[in-house]
Amino acid sequence: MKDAAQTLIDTEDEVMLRDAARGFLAEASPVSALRANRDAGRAHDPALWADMAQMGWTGVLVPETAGGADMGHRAAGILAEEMGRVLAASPFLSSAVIAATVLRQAGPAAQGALQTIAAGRATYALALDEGPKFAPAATAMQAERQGNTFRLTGTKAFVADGTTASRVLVLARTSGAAGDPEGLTLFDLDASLAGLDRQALSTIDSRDHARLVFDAVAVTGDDIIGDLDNGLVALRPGLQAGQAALAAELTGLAGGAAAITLGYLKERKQFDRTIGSFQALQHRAAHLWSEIEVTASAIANAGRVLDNAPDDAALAVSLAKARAAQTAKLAVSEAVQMHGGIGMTDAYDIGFFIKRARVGAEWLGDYGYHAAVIGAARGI
Amino acid sequence: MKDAAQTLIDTEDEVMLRDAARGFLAEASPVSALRANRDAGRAHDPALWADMAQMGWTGVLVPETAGGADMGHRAAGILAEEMGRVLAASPFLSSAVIAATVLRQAGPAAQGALQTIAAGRATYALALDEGPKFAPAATAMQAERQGNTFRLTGTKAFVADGTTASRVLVLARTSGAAGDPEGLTLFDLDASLAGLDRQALSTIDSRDHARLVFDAVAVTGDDIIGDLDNGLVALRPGLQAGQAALAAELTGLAGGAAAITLGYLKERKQFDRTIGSFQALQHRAAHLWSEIEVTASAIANAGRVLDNAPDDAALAVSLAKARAAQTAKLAVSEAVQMHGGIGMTDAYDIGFFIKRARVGAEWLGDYGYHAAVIGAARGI
Amino acid sequence: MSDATEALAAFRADISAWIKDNCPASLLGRAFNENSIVWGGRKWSFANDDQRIWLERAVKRGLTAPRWPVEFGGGGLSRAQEKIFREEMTAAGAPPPLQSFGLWMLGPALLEFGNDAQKAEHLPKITRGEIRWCQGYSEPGAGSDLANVQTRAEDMGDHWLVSGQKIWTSYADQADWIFALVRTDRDAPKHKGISFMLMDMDTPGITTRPIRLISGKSPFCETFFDNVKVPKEQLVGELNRGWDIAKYLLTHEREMIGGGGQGLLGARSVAQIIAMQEGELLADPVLRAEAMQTEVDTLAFGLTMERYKDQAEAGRGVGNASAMLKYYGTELNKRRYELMMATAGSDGLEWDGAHGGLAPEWLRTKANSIEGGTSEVMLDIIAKRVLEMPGQ
Amino acid sequence: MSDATEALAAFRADISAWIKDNCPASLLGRAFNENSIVWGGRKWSFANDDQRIWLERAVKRGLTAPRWPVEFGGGGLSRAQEKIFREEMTAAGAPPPLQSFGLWMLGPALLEFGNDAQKAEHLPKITRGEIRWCQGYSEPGAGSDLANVQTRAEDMGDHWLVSGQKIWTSYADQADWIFALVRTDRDAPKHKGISFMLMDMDTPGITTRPIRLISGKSPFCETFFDNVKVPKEQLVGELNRGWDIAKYLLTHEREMIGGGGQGLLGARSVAQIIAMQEGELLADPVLRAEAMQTEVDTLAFGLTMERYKDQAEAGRGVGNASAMLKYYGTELNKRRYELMMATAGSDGLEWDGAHGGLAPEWLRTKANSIEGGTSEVMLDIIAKRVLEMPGQ
Repeated sequence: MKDAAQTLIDTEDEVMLRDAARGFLAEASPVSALRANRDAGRAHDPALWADMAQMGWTGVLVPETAGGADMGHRAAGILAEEMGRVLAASPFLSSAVIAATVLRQAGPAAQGALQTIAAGRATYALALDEGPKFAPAATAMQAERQGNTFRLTGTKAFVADGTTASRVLVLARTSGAAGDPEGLTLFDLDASLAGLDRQALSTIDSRDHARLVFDAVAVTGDDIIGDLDNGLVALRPGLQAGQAALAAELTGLAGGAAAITLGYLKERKQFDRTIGSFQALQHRAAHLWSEIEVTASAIANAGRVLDNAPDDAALAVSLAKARAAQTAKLAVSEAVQMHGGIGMTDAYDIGFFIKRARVGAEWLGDYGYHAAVIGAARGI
Repeated sequence: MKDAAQTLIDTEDEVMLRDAARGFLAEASPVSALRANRDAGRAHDPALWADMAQMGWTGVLVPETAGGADMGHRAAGILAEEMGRVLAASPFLSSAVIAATVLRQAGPAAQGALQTIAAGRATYALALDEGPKFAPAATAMQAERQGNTFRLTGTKAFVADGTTASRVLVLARTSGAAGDPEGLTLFDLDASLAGLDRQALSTIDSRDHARLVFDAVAVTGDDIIGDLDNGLVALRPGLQAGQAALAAELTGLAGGAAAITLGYLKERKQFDRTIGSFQALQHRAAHLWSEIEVTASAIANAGRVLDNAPDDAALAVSLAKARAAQTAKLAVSEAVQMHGGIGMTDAYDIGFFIKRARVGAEWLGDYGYHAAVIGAARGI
Repeated sequence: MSDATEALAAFRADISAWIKDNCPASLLGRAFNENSIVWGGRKWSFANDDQRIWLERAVKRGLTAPRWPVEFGGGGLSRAQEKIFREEMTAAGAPPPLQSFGLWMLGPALLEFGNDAQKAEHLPKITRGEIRWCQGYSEPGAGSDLANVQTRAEDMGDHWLVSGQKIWTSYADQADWIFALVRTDRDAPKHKGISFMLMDMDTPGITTRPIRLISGKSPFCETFFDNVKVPKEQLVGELNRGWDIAKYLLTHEREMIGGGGQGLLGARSVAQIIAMQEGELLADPVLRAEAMQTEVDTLAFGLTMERYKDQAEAGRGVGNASAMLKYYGTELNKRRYELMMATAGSDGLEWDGAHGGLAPEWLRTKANSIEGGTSEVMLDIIAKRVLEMPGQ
Repeated sequence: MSDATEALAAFRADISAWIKDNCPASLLGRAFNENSIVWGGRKWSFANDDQRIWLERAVKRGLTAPRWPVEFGGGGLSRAQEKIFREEMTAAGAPPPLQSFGLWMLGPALLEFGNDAQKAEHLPKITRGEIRWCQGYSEPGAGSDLANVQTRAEDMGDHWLVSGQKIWTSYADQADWIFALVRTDRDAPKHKGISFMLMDMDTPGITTRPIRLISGKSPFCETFFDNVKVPKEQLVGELNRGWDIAKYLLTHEREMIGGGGQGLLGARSVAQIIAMQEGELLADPVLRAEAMQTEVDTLAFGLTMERYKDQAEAGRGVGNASAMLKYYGTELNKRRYELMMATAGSDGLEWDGAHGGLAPEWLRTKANSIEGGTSEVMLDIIAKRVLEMPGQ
């Protein structure tokens, strides 16, 4: 018999983790919390983040030696999925997934940073994209070298958690030209450094996104993660972990939107019938459920592959992100249409799902980006 | 008030033409005629072609001076649409549309050829594609020149009406290399010339398609249509006319398949209900009808533009062909699924629609080819 | 040239000259949108003097309602003349002097169902832009089932007493009067106990509150009726036959769509967004294929609107097939905006980013296939009335 | 290592050695398809001697029906042992020694519903490959409504008299016996008057005729019953309770899908077809995008089959969710073949062209979403039983 952690179904531990997460989030971070955050002009609730640290979620990918719970990528995906269901906003992906994965590859020097992440004392942002589309190799930002000092100059266009993070991972060019996947270097720097201007963006999902403008921000060789000129290699595991977790979030989001919609269809009456009894809507709901089921398999698989064979995860991760972006889009479209007018009102929750789905579809690579990765791997 | 021939609706003459064509074809060439042809191993029925000649359809695009009816491209499209509804098989597109359009541009020398087309005495085939996809510029077949003689050598992979036609229009290379849109020359030759081997293909639509193998087939400069090395220019009007008429045929086919299916839905009972009363099927039938309506507009437009502004017809023609291929595909998919098992049996007619739709989708450029033409024209 | 044709040519020359002479130059060739539109009414203030002048001159010649009878302030034009007028307005780049639900909806209803007193009272105020109307059909919880009217009007002898709630009353907060469906017989079958009623929004007991949409602010309101006293003469048509008027207006609305379908597709084009992005974007075959496919369908749909318009102008009605335009056009528009958002990438994720209001426009399109009859209702109409498929 | 685990390891070593020793080398690692499959039965002739030898050896050890009781020629294996046996067969590249509807369908039904005499009579002949069975469920005009059984069996005292017609009886022309649903009570409600009956195809009055499909020849037949005398003891289970058996088998069938879903996707891959074409084909962004999208969905669906299999193997049933596999897998397969045909271009339009039987395979996929429960029935099952949406 295969060990359950080798299969695509949840292990007993994972079932418990999922149940616990769902229970906690329903209480601590229902969709109304996102609304409250938005209305208060707050990207996320620090108290929620503190609770997550308490429960070990911030350290889900941090080794136990650094105070983490080291539960692995499948577990991180389960947490992200449950957060997606209720649109819980936090720096989980940026900090606990992307940064933690990057830093744990970085050897003993990064132990301290990992400890602060696990403890919830530091949060990270990843400053990568400079244009409107995810394209790491297109990075043009200059890191001009003078001895052991590097001066970063340029603009990062779209940085998730960019205004609230205490630290920033920045990919900058130390050699080569934009488009060249070599010649990039990854820096880990304090977000309050002189010369770094963080401009909050008013994004549709009401979360923290920023434009980061670097004006000769000075860092040193000690701030480099991985090797000089080889930053994409240092970043890749973190990117893949982030993509897989974001895919899980989107799948949870799709499931959450579908569940709300199904509830509405069963309750709402029109033309003297429960609208959920109309066969055309039934077939569409059944189709949506099927798409979510199929995507859930890709999510589980991405988590397993990241845990068991991380060097071969590219295909699995891109499959998860591509399917999740597409499924979430279908789920929110059907959700608003099946709700009718009420779904269009700000007073109702469905709008929040549509907005987050759109942001999640773009961040860390859109459908076409990941489909192309798969196409290339499969000879298409 | 606009002249009706400037609008996208049928003129009074066109309404009459359509009614007459539908009446005639229902009688002379119902789908059972295609079945009979197939079972007899016959690509089309010469008697039907003689009747079409009698009614002036063979000369629909031939000038009156050459014995034609000169009704124009919109009229040709209406005839093709009605033929598509019942899957009437004939060399109409190859001869009366493509060849007639090519030859009427060719000046006085082609009067005789046009007369034989209008009279139904000659039928033409267009020998163009050498690979599996429509790509005129990719033509590689050599026309080796010796004085006023050209020797054609090479293979045309997929020639509609290739075994039964009495004459063949052949595009061959007189200079340049495959991929170059220049350097091609169009020849009009007798199909029984020495060195021309016509191999019948057993295609799914049970019509006449052939592989034409040329082994140093000798023609002369008198057989050139248009100018030497400029064959694509001579061919283009004929191609566009053929594409528009094939698009019309496919739209008629979609309408025919949809009508048979709608009739079935209204009559067939299952689970003690008429299956046409199931809302999921109603919505799909309504959606299909909508797609056919939208495509019908593109068909009407292509005919009008070819009649009124033939030099600017590229976009309109590609729009018609792209939409028609897609709509026919949807129509036949829905048709077979909504019929259930019976639609899968050879004894039932729907299978013929599926097969012809597939051939029509490929011939003269598939969806992607024409969508790319539109994309290029529209800055995409 | 026939006499009729000659007369129309003369009319064209005349009206063209009139537009040129009367429409202030500052208004010509300007973008026509929510900001430049003139709605009129008691609460209205013009954005500039030229708008006021243009309205006054148009009113004088009856051109705010070209085909209405002259006695009510209309222009008394024939269908052919009206068409020429619109063509010349477009050619000159002149904006409509006045737009309103009074002109589009209530006027036609009163002309068909109103009594002489009602016509005399209300139509001139509409054509002059003095009174702005809003529409009170939908109710919370009714959705597509418009006949599910719960707002009730009780006969109190010398007046009606109206209580209930309407939703999606566009611009109710800026309107002067409302025309609404109210239930006047609670025991009759759903469609048989409804009446069509006019109410002054200033009547005590009427309050209104704007609705915020997922895309932000909106013209939609909720409107509440709390024991509103309505004079008897403000009921239009026969008692309990208001559904006939509602149906007439719904058909009228769809035929307006069928006769042109303006507004079914948003103003932005896919190519426009693509042009604003880096060239390399198009290297993504999925996005590129979707852009091509969407353009194919957009062009074909545009031709379909044209074909239906041709058909309507040829005097052959479009009828229930116009449900297809509503269905197809709104679904296509949603697809187009999804594609634009995908093309814009992170630039499109801000409320007011590099592409201006793209994000709220995109969110707003989600309502296209809901308002004015959902896509599902349109498909039902096509299935039942066009394809004559059997009931369940 | 626990005792149980140790015992399984020993079993694995044993069965692996047995396969190696007994399966003729000529059969190892060969393509397994319609041409190499062994169906057995009175009319069967082996393609070669090794097939016969392999079947005889497997029968001797009870491995044509690994989990059936030993007394009926089964192997008496546990679920875990059977799984190991299948794994080792796959590892060795050994083909199944025998396949049949008797093993897949009738056997499980008899084990559950048959009496002792029926089991003793029929099961050993199935395990030995002596009798080949076909299934008689569908009738012309019934379609998805399987309970709409018109073929009737009249009680003639000492025998049944069966008249009617079945359709889609796969391989009926090569089968020895048929198990069929027949109506034994015409007055009872639709589902309550059906019985499950076994008939020898050689009985006078039974005739069969192959059905030609749009894709060409097919294993499907029409089977006619004209006053067929059937011995009383050939009714299985209770009179008029045949629907229970039919439902049991339908669920069994779907769970087989859920437990592996073999055959839901055809053998060809999109990349395979693309590789056969010119490289420039991929320059078409529409085709390229569709190929990518189809590959994305194919991979994700493959993982879903794997996940459901994991779930089934963990002892948690898949239940009605298996309707999703049927729906999604067959619709996806149709899409894949449409794409392959588009990729193949005119090379794919011949009955037997450059891609071999691609065209008939493509046409055959159209039935995937019809046979074994239509996509519409699967969506109904998901809506009603998984999502628990209300009835109409």
